[in-house]
This record gives sequence, C-alpha cells and structure tokens, in this order.
Amino acid sequence: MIDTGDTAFIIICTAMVFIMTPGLAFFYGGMVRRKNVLNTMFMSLMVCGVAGLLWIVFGYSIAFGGSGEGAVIGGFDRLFLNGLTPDTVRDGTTLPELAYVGFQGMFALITIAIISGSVVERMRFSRFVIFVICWMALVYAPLAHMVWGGGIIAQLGALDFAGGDVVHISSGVTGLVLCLLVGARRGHGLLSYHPHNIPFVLLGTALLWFGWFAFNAGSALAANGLAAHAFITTFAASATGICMWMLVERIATGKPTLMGACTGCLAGLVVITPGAGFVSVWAAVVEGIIVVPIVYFCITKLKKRIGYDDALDAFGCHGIGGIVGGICTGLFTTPELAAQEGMVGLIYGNGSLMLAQLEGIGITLVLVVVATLVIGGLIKLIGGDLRVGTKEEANGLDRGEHNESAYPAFQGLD
Amino acid sequence: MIDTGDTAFIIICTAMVFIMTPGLAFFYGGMVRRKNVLNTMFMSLMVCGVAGLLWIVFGYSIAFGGSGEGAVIGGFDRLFLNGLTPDTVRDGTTLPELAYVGFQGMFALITIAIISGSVVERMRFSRFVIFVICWMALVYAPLAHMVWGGGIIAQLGALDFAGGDVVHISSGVTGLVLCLLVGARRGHGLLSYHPHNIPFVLLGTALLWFGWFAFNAGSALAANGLAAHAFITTFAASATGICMWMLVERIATGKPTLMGACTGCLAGLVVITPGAGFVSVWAAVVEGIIVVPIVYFCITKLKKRIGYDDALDAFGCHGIGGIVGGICTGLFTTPELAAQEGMVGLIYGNGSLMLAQLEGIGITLVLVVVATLVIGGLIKLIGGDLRVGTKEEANGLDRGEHNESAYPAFQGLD
Amino acid sequence: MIDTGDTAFIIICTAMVFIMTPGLAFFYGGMVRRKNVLNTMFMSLMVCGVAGLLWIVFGYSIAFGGSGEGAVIGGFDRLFLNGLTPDTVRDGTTLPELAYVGFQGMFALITIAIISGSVVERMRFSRFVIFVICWMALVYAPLAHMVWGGGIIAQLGALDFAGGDVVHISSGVTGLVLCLLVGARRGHGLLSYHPHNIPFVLLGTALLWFGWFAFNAGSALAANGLAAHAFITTFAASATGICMWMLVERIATGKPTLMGACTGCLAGLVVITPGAGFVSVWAAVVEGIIVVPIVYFCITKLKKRIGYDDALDAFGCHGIGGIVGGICTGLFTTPELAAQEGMVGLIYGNGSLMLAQLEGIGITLVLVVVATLVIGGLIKLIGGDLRVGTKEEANGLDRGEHNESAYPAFQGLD
Amino acid sequence: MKKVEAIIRPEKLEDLKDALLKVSVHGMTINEVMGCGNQHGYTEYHRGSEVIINTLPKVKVEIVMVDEKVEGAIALIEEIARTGNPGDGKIFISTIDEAVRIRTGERGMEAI
Amino acid sequence: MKKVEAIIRPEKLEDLKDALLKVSVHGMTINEVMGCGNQHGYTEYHRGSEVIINTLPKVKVEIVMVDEKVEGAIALIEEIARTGNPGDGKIFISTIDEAVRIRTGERGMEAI
Amino acid sequence: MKKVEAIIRPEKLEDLKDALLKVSVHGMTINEVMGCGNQHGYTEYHRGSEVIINTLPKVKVEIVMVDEKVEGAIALIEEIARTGNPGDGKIFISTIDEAVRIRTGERGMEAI
Ligand SMILES: Nc1ncnc2c1ncn2[C@@H]1O[C@H](COP(=O)(O)OP(=O)(O)O)[C@@H](O)[C@H]1O
Ligand SMILES: Nc1ncnc2c1ncn2[C@@H]1O[C@H](COP(=O)(O)OP(=O)(O)O)[C@@H](O)[C@H]1O
Ligand SMILES: Nc1ncnc2c1ncn2[C@@H]1O[C@H](COP(=O)(O)OP(=O)(O)O)[C@@H](O)[C@H]1O
Repeated sequence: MIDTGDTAFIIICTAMVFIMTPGLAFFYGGMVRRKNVLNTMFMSLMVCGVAGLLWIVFGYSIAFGGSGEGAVIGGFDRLFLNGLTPDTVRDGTTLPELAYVGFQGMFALITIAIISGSVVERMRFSRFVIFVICWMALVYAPLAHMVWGGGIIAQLGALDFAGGDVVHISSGVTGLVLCLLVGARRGHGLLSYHPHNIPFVLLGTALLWFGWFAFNAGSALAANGLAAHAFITTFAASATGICMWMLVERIATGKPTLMGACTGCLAGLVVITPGAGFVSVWAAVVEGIIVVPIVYFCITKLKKRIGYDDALDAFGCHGIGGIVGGICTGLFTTPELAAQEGMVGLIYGNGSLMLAQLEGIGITLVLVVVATLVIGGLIKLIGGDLRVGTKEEANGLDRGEHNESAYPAFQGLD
Repeated sequence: MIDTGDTAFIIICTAMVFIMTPGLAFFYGGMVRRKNVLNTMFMSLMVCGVAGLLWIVFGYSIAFGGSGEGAVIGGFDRLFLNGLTPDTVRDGTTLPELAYVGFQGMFALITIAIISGSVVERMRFSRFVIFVICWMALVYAPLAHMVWGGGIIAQLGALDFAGGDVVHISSGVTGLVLCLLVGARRGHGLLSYHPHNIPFVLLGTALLWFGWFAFNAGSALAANGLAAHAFITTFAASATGICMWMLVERIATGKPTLMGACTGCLAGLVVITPGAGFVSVWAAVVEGIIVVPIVYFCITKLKKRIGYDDALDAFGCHGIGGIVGGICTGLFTTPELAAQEGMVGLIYGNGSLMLAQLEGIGITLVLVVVATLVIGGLIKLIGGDLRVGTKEEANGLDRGEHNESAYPAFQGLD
Repeated sequence: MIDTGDTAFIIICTAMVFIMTPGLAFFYGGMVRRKNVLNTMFMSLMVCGVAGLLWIVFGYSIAFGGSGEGAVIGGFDRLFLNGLTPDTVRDGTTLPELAYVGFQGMFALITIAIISGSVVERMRFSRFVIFVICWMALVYAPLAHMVWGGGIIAQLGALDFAGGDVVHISSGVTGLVLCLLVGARRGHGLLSYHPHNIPFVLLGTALLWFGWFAFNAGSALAANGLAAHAFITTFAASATGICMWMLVERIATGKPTLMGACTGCLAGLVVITPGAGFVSVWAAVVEGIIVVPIVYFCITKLKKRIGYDDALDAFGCHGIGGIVGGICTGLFTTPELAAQEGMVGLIYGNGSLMLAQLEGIGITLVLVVVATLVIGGLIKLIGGDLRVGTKEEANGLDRGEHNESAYPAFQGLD
Repeated sequence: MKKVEAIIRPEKLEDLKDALLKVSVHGMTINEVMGCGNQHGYTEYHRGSEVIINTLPKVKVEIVMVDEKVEGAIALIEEIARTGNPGDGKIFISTIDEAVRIRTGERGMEAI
Repeated sequence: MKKVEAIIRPEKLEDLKDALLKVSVHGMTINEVMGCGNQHGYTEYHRGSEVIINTLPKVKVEIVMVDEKVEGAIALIEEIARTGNPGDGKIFISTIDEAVRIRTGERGMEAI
Repeated sequence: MKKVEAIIRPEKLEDLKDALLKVSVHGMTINEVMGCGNQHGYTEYHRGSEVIINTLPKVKVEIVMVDEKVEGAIALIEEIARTGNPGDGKIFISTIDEAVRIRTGERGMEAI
C-alpha cells in the first residue's frame, strides 16, 4: 500500500537529487577557464536531457525491470515505463513505482555528469554525447541492477546504501580511463589552469550538499528513523570533511582555502555515501577524518607524479573517495543497522562483509574499466578523434563547440 | 481530515514553486545586457512582494472564495484570508486550506513574473508595478477561478492540470500584447542584444526546473501515484525538450548551444504542464518532440518576420508552448487518467475534450488580450509613457530606474 | 510513534534550512568588495563545517540533552548523539529524535553565520573560527536550551516560535559587540564600500527565503495546519517587507533598489520569526509594515550617527528586527493560537505575555553581550589582534587570509 | 603614423565601429575604461546609504592610422559620438614611431 | 600637451582621484590592468596545487594635461601612491599631439 | 625610451610573458582588450538568432624599454605570437618622454 508520508518524502527527494546535476554544472563550471565555462556546464545539462530521456526509454527497465532474478541486468519489460500506472506499488516499499523510477533516474544523471569533470576543456562535445548514451546502456543500468536490483553484487552481500559503487567509484574510475584516452590538455604540466569563478564552485557545492541529503536519506526509501540516521551521518561526515581539509591545508600550505573546503566537504559526502545507513554517527566522523588526507594526497601529489590530466578531479574525489567509503562500510557497519545478520563491520569482529565489499568494488572496477575502454576505443575508431583541434582548444570550447560565449555583454560595451 | 503526508508534500511543494520566481529572475537577468540586469531581476522580486501581498489581501478570495458557483470569480468572503484557521480543511482535499492558499499563491507569482520577459530593457518600473496590481485583480485571480475554482472553463470540461491556460497562455499572450503597447527597444532589428551572463540563465533554468517538479506533481494535491506520474511526465517532456533543441540547432546552425538547451528544456516543461497528470509517459515524450520545433520557429523566424520585440520570448516560450500543450492535452489524455468519463484525447476517438480545450484556450485568449489592452491603455492614458526616456534606455535601466548598478566593485578598482 | 508525514516534512525542512547558510554566503558575499568575497563566503561555509561538527559532538547535548529540567543547559548524556538510534522518538513529537537533531542543528549554523556579517572585510579568519567554537558552547547551545529545551526563558512563558531570541537577537547583537571589539574597516566613514555583485545578493535572498519557509513552518514540528499557518504568516510578512522597503525608498531617495527590496524582505522574515505560529495573518502584514521603517532608520541613520561599522548590517537587520519581532509577538499573539491560556497579545488585553517577551529579550541581551565580550576579549588577550594587518586589509582578505582570489581567470587572459 | 584614442560613451560604440570600418579603417582596439571629468557622476543608494559615483563607464577606442586620415576620423567620431551633453568624451592624437604586423612582419603603413 | 600614465596599486585609486581633482585636473581615464615587475607575485593554492601568480592587479590612470602641470602631478602621484615597497608602480610621460573635446569640437588645451 | 605595445592573442600571453622576463625585461603591464581587424569574426547563436561577433578578445601588453632593446623585443614577440593566421595582432612603438618609479622617485632608464 502507498503511504503518503513516504511518497511525499521520495518525490521531494527526487527533485532534490535532481538539482545536484545542475549544481555540478556550477561546481565544475566555476573551476574552468572562462573560455570553457559553457561547454563544461553544458555537459551536465546535456546529461540531464539525454540520460534522463534514456532512463525512461530503457534505463529503468534494464536496471529494475524483469523478475529481479537476473545477475547482470533486469529485463526489457519496462521499456518506456510500460505497464506502470499511478497505482503500481514498488515491491518492498510503500511507494508508487513511478516515484521510485524518478528517484533512481536522478542517480543516473548525477553519476554520468560526474564523469565529465575528468575530460573537460578538451573533449569534443558530440563524442561525449555518444559516450553517455553507450555508458548508460552498458555500465550504469547494469551496475544499478547488480547492486540495487538484486544482481550479483547484491547477492554477495555487499552493501551500498546510496551509491558508492554505482555512483562514485563507477564515475570516478570512468573519468580516469576516459581522460587517459582523450589525453591531457594543452600545456598540461607547464601551465597552471585558473578557475574563473570560485563563488560558482561554492554555489555548486551548496546545491550538491543540499541534494546529497536527499540522496542519502532518501535511499532509506521511507520517511523513517533510518532516513534521519542517514541524514545525520551525511551531515557529520561532510562537516568533518570541511574541518579536516582546512586543517590539512593549514598544515601543508599555511592557509585554508574556500575551494579546498568545498573539496573536503565533497570528499566527506562521497565517503559516507555507501555506508550512510549502516554506520554509527561517530564512525561517520571518523570516515570524514580518514578520507580527506587520502584525497588530498591523490589530488596534489599522486596526480602530479603519475601525470594523468584528471582536470577537475572526478577520479580524485569520487573514485578514490568512493573506494575509501566502500572499505569503511566494511569496517564500520554496526550490528544494529546491518542489513543481514552477521554481515557487520570488521571492527565488530567479522570479515565477511569486508570481503563482500572488496569483491563488490572489484567487480565494479573491472566492469567500468573494460566498458570504458571498449566504448571510448570504439568511438575513437569510428568517429575519429575524441578531442577538439589545437586551435579550438586554444580559443576555448565555448566558441569552438557551441559558437557561444559565457559573458558576452559583461564588459558593458553596450 | 488532514493527512500529514499530503500536507508535508504540498507545503514543501509550495516553497519549491516559490523559488521558481527568483529562478526566473536569473533566467531573465542573465539574458539582458549588463546595464539592465538589476531592473530585470527586480521585476520578478517585486512581483514576489506586490503580488504576494495582494494574493493574501484579495487574490485568493477572488479565485477560490465564495460558494464555488461563480462563473467568473469566487467571492469576497476570504479577503485577508478571513476565517481560515489552521484547522480549516480545503474541500475535496486532505490539506489545511492555508496550505492550499500558499500553493496557489506561488502560481500567481510565477505567472505574473513571466510577463516581464517581454518588456524588459525599456518598460518603466513604476508602470509595471501598477500593471501587476491590476492584472492580478482583473486577469489572474478570475482566470484561476474559471479554471480551478469551478468557473466557466472548468464547467466546459476543459483540462488544465497545472496551468497551461492560467499560467502560460495567460502570461505569454499578455507579454505579447504589452510589448506591442510599450514598443520595441532602441535599435531593435539593427542591433543585436547580447546576454551578459549565460551561467545565470542556466542557474535560472535549474531553479525553474526544480520548482516545476513541485508545480506539476504538487498539482495532484496529494502525495500519491498521480503526483509521481505527473513528476515523470514532467521529467520526460523536459529531458526530451533538451535533446530536441540540441538536435534542431545541430541541423539549423551546426552547433548546439547551452542557452538553446535551456530554452528547449523550458519549452518541454511548458508543454507538459496542462496535461502532466492526464497523458501517458510516451505522450509526454511526443509532446516534447512536437513543441521544440514550433517554439524554435516562432522565436527565430516568426518574431523576426512580424517584428514585435518580445525581448526574452515570454510569448514565444510560454504563450506558444502553452497553446501547444493545451491542444496536446486534448490529443493525448488517456482514458485511465481522464478526469471525467469520455473526456479523453482525440487519438482515443473522442473529440469533445479537444473542443473543450480549444474553447478554454479561446476564452483565455480573449480575456487576456482585452484586459491587457484595457489596463495597459489606461495606464498610458493616465500615467503617461509606459517606457523610459531614450537617454535612460541608453544608459541602462539599472541606473535610470533604480540608481543602482549590478557589479559596482567587480572591476576590483578598490 | 513516528509519523511518516511529519518525518518527511521535518527531514526535508532540515535540508531547506541547511541551504540558508550557503545562501547567506551569497547574500553577504555579493555585498563586499571583490577582494574580500571568498573570505566572506568562507566564513559561512566554515560555520557549516565547524559548528556542524560541534553540534553533533556536544551542541545538541547541551541544548536538548538531560532530563529537560536544567534552567540553563540540558545535559551531557547525548555527546556524540550517544544513545540515539533510528527508533528513538523525540518526546512530544511524532519524529525520530535524529530528525530533530538535524533540524535544530541547522538553526545553529545559520545563527552563527549571521554574526560574520558585522565583521567581514577585516576580521582574521582564524580568530573567527575560535570565536565560533566558543560561542557555540557558551551562547548558542545554552540559549537554545533556555528557549526551546525547557530552560528559564521557556519557563517565563515567553514565546519564540522559530528563533527571535535564539537566532536573530543573539546573532545580531553579537555582531554589534564583535564589530566594536574588532574595530571599523580602513577608511570607514570616508570611503564608501561598493558591493561587487548584487545578483549574488538576490541569489542569497532567494535561498534564505526558500529556507525560511521551512525554518518557520518546520518549527511546528509536524505537517499540520499550524505549519501551514506559519508558512502563510511568513509569506505575508516578507512580501509586505518588500513592498514597504520599496515605498520607503521611493519616498526617501526617489527610487526603489533591488538591494533595498532584498533587505526589506529579510526584515519581514526576521520580524515574523518569533511569532509565525502565534499571530494572525493580518498581524503578519502589520509586522512587516512596522519593521521596515525601523530597520531602515537604524541602518541608514543610527549606524552613521553612532559610527559603529556593522559592515553588512547583521545587527541592523537581525538584532533590531528580532527585537521588534519579539515585541510584536507580545502584542499580536491571538487567543486561538496562544501556547498557554491567557498568554495572549497585549492588544487582546493581557500584558503578561508582553512582560515575558521583554524578560526573554532582556535575558538574551545580557547573555550575548557578556559572553561575546568575554570570548572576544579573551581571544584578543591570548591570540593577539582580532583583525588583519593594514596591508592585508588593503590587498583584500582573500589573498591575505586564503592565498586565493575569487575570479582568477575571469578576465580571460588565457 | 598617428594613434587616435577616442574615449566615448559605451552606447555609441556599435555605431562608431560600423562607421569606422566603412571608411577604410582596417582595425581598432577597444577597451572598457572608467572616466572622470566634467560630467557629474550620480548617486547610488546601497541600503539607503548614499554612494557618490564619480567615475563613469566609458569605452576607449584606439586606432592607428596614417597621418592623412586623422582629420577624417576626428570628424567622423565627433559626428557619431556627440550628444551635446557633458561626458561625450575626448579624442587624443599621438605619434606612433613604428607599427608591425605580427603575422607577416610587415612594418609601417603596410602593417595597419 | 602630455599624457601622464600612472600605474598604481588599486587601493590607492580613491585617494589619488580625490587629490588630482582638487589640483585642477579636470578629467582622467581609469583602467584595470595586470602588472608584472619587481614585485614578487604570490602563490595561490587551488585544491592544494601551487599556482604562482606573477601578474598582479594594478590600476592605470591616464591624464592628459598641459606641460606645465606635469611635474606637479608627478609629485602628487608619488606622494600618494608611494608605500616604499616594490610594486608601487610607474609613471610614464608621453607627448599628445592634439586633443579634441567631442561635445564641442574644441581643440588643444581648451579640450582637456 | 620607447613604449612597445603588443596586441596579441590571449592564449599567447603566458608564453610571451615568460619569454620577455627571460630577456631582461623587468616589467610590463597587461590589459584585456577587444580587437577588430582583418580577422573575420564569428557567428554566435542566441536562441537560434544569429549574432555576428566582429570584435574578438585580445590582450595588450605594454612594455617601456630603452631604445636599444626594441628590435629584440619585436623579434621575440613576432616569434612567439605568430601563428600565420589573420588576427595575430600588431606591435606599435611610440616614444616615452620620461619614466618615474613611484617607489623611489628614480627617473628615466633607472626607473624601468
Ligand atoms: N584630461 C583628461 N585626461 C584623460 N582623460 C580625460 C581627460 N578629461 C576627460 N577625460 C575622459 O573623457 C571623458 C569625458 O570627459 P568629461 O569632462 O566628462 O566630458 P566633456 O568632454 O563632454 O567635457 C571622461 O569621463 C574621461 O574618461
Ligand atoms: N617596463 C615597464 N613597462 C610597463 N610597465 C611596467 C614596467 N615596469 C613596471 N611596470 C608596471 O609597474 C608595476 C610596478 O612595477 P614593479 O617593478 O613591480 O615595482 P616598482 O616599480 O616598485 O619597482 C608593474 O606591476 C607593472 O604594471
Ligand atoms: N589600425 C589599428 N589600430 C589599432 N589596433 C589595430 C589596428 N589594426 C589591428 N589592430 C589590432 O590588432 C588585432 C589583429 O589585427 P587583424 O587585422 O585582425 O590581424 P592581422 O594583424 O593578422 O592582419 C586586431 O584585433 C586589433 O586589436
């Protein structure tokens, strides 16, 4: 039976998760140079359109259709949401299935949009559109099924409350692979790239954070104490992330920065995502403490040493943060909140959950690396270069790819 | 009886619909030249204040007061929300009537604010304030009564789930008439006007979209499957709108633009509004496909050919989109979701709904054209010119109308 | 027992109140010069991190822990939210206590962030961090207990629906005292400081307003008619605030300004906060009418005459507005909505509520003035100067305090 | 060669640009500046507090041209940019010793 | 006539403007620029990565004046804009052949 | 002393700055400008409506230097800023009568 409170909760949460993707557009858009703002933002908006439509056309069906017994995909019975009426109730919940469709769809949008952060400022827009289409079909929808639709990762007993594997590891690692395929930006390693608008980065952070509360709390799929618990762990980890990043910067470079604090906040949000409904509040704080130095190290040192050009650190934040979060879930899941008897955190003396977590992460890694290589490789083979020409890169992708500029009349010359 | 889930849903939806109007301020403000930003944004904020207050003073009473039997207006018994206590339940719902007052009020704000898009960059602020006051009393409140309060359009059997007639056709057509009364901007047809901040256009789009989910889903007035259905159709149409606009631009000019994609999104949102709770998901996609080329044609070709200066395309997007949406509702309303037996879409073999839709649109058109001409004409007659002087227009309305400028210290000369 | 509708309502309201603090970052950030934007915004974000974490660590326990019988503080039994499981229900509500923790926590954030408005553009960041920590422990948490946790102000019978004393008077007055301790900005009284981005001020206003609906309506702690009533009074007072400020400016300087209208909106929101659930709708309009001229006078005349440098008018808006609101609550509380029999507004012929209100305000004033002097004085004593050096102030705090600048690539020199 | 620097009202730029390009001026460089002069500023109000703005937005157009064209350019600028109110702006003429077209290395009159 | 171009620290602009307007300078044109020189830049950190900023925000003030006033203006600028630290800026003097007031068509010293 | 004004493509700025600083140029002043010239503009589309952009973003670098260094600087700028396509920009040379270092009051060649 449909419960109005739960339904109200999930519908509103859906809208809140939705706004994360435009939020990401600002988060990313603020960090690029002025000549590439629109292109960067457009990638996220394009995902809202293209992936949104695909979710309805086939994504939901592949992820959550069928009998629920498939190991890798759901089914093809829900193409175009076929058969779902306002009265259909989602199994195991008190929600209209259409509300569930929407809520899950918004997760797809943000996941795919995150990827763009690794390849902005040089990847061709049209190639990214094609990549999005393929990745939705071959990676996102199947992975969502494997984790949340009853597929193989779920069967292992691995936990992923709100999307460590599905959202963050998958997008972050895809970003890494794709940025290697696309290649580094002009002048990478020689030039430093200046962000053009840090207040936009804060605006993006604010919208992401706002939506993230719904992302994690809403993953309880009901307006109950578990949702409230996930809300609080989310809040605890992100607040800790801010504090920790300020501390790390204070030590490392002498002065905390706003962009740093935003990054720390994000790292905290990422790390708590897989365990938000499973770990204690104190553990959320600990996760925030753990993740920041690791992400900081990866972004500032490792990236430079290895030399890949993960432009806006989709891998550094989401990939790394997601892996740390998945492992932390295996460490800290408390007996009171555990999904199955015995599958508790390592610190409670049982290693089977941790094993399942590692296996889950492993499967995710294999899937996304292989699939991204295949999709990216094929696009390159058939469609030609993944990146814009040198001249277009120099002039900026806003002009080159969209014949548009971000602030045409800002100088007030009219 | 009051249901907590439904009440929670509608109260939150009200806040979400509210934020659409500031969102519109950014959508519009980003599209004007730097010298007119504040004036443009202020129009929307002013509407929040003035129309918000009026809604409480008399708007709600005119629209939804009385016995519910008036053909054109409700009554005068609810002036200042007289008699509504926290315990009053709105007839036919499980909501406190005060929640309904708020929800409906936010619709008034966004509707009236949309009009400003046609006349910015030259209309005098004080004249627009007076226009808003009159239009609320003579057009919005009566129209809301006719459609949703049991008035003549409702009696025809015409459907308007969330405001095709009341919100979009009325505001868009008013914009057209008013921009003809005010006259074109200096240099119209010779100069091209540059937007000053396209990221703001995206920000506005994001806030509008976010609020629109509440606008359409909330129009179910309960947290149920119908709300979820309206949410999904809204999502489907807007996502399709983005995809279609990118496609149209790809064909027409070679490259998709961000501002275009935002416009396409909006067109999709407008078109689905009247039918969000009545048409199938596939039909929502079809509506998105239909509306974009029509709106594109109107904005780029028709406007130029006819020569009216609908500055930010309030008519092109909302007027045209609303009419297309009203007709599509007459085409696609499915038997399962129809409000009355037999009043189904033309494609299901019955033309009576379509007839009612056309009549509803017709009445709306007559009302708004006549009323706008009368109000605008009278203001011109009594108050003098509707537009600022040539010099003020050249210097920008921010300085001329408000003694303010948008980015005084942005150059960093301090 | 937990009610899903109420829980859904409060969890979502929590997220909405949360976004007020980043909203404030934009409200404040838009008003400062370009060289101080990031520092100003960072203060709010830092509060989200530091005060957020502290709320979980000890704030909630001090405010709402213990047996509920303490006059000044709650207890220490809820440190780290110890003992709160998803199933714990908050006494006297139908909410999971964890939802209540979150909701109350967001109030702490916005309160503390408001203070920064008085001291931006010259206070040292690290000193402000320390101030925040001490103020949370010594002022906010105890005050919340006194008013909402059953402490002395509550026992007086004073009413504070959503935070007149706790939020606005406390933060505004603290701002005043702290700005006196820190001293005025370079060139105060000689130079005029230009805002750098008024659209950001509007963005901040929009987010604040949006969140404020949840702030006030959510303070009903249930999705019921009272919440709807508080929503409408909030809407009425803020809309009136906009109208009134436009009117006042029209009279005083000839032309309404956008920044003025935003300020008027805020003043209306502040004034209605303590009485949102207690006064009638008409009274909310009257409060909006009363507060604006008072705040206008304080900001434009009184501040200049006395000469304190309350940079962004935290005291002028929140301090003054909050006091006016507290008194208005003593004036207008209607018998139908009164919390206790007989404790009604003065206009209903009973002065005991008014007395309690004044006492409540008095206690608040004493507490915050003394505590702020002590904390600020000690920091000065131990840590040295509260403000940055002259050179850093001249170059801007973004560079001096954070080695960062807000729009590094905005000029497009790359 | 001479450099003609015209400081004009922003809203005249479009017209001036079009007019100059018609009379065989092949290039120009445009810059957003703030000007201060006879034109009285105006008063802004920020939250009711008076702020006097005495620098106004102007546009500076720089054109390097051969000496013979200078008088024609001055006349044209006067024609287009004049409104008769204080603040119409100034034209300053100075001497350029050498000009180089970076693309080709051409010098002098060839280069402009 | 001479053009006096002063490149100064942004925070000195207000003072300089007021001082110049007092000593019968009737107009000036102001421009936001980036400067690079003896003054060491500083290091920003973006997400922990060091970014060396070696161009710093400066303001360029251009004033065209009669020859006799030049030395006075230099002295005044030096007085106001000097802090003694690297980065105080430069003054460059060059010759203006002709000046025109667009509003009236006046030429030469009348025009400035 | 001469002032070398180079109007170049924005993306060449970093390279040029580094190169100049290496060859004992001690300072320069940089400015964001809009240029109009042989380089064809491009067409933007706003909501499907064609908008022709005929002014393009350029960067102006001003360096005051002693006469002897001018030819070297021209050569260097040509080398770095040339792409061979229209729009590479121009270099203008003019005479500076006097230079002052505000910090010290030094004049002439000492000051630059
Ligand atoms: N002596 C000057 N040196 C440099 N620029 C000047 C000078 N006088 C005026 N200007 C510029 O010319 C603009 C217009 O001058 P102004 O005195 O206001 O009007 P008008 O030229 O009509 O008398 C000023 O805003 C300023 O930018
Ligand atoms: N040779 C030059 N040509 C043009 N501008 C210069 C030159 N040298 C310095 N400047 C400008 O003057 C500013 C201050 O110069 P700098 O060398 O940093 O300090 P100082 O003049 O105190 O030694 C620089 O930022 C730059 O804008
Ligand atoms: N006569 C001129 N006066 C001032 N600036 C000029 C002049 N001609 C060109 N410029 C500047 O030089 C830039 C490049 O010139 P352009 O004619 O487009 O290319 P090219 O120099 O390669 O022929 C222009 O954008 C403009 O800023």
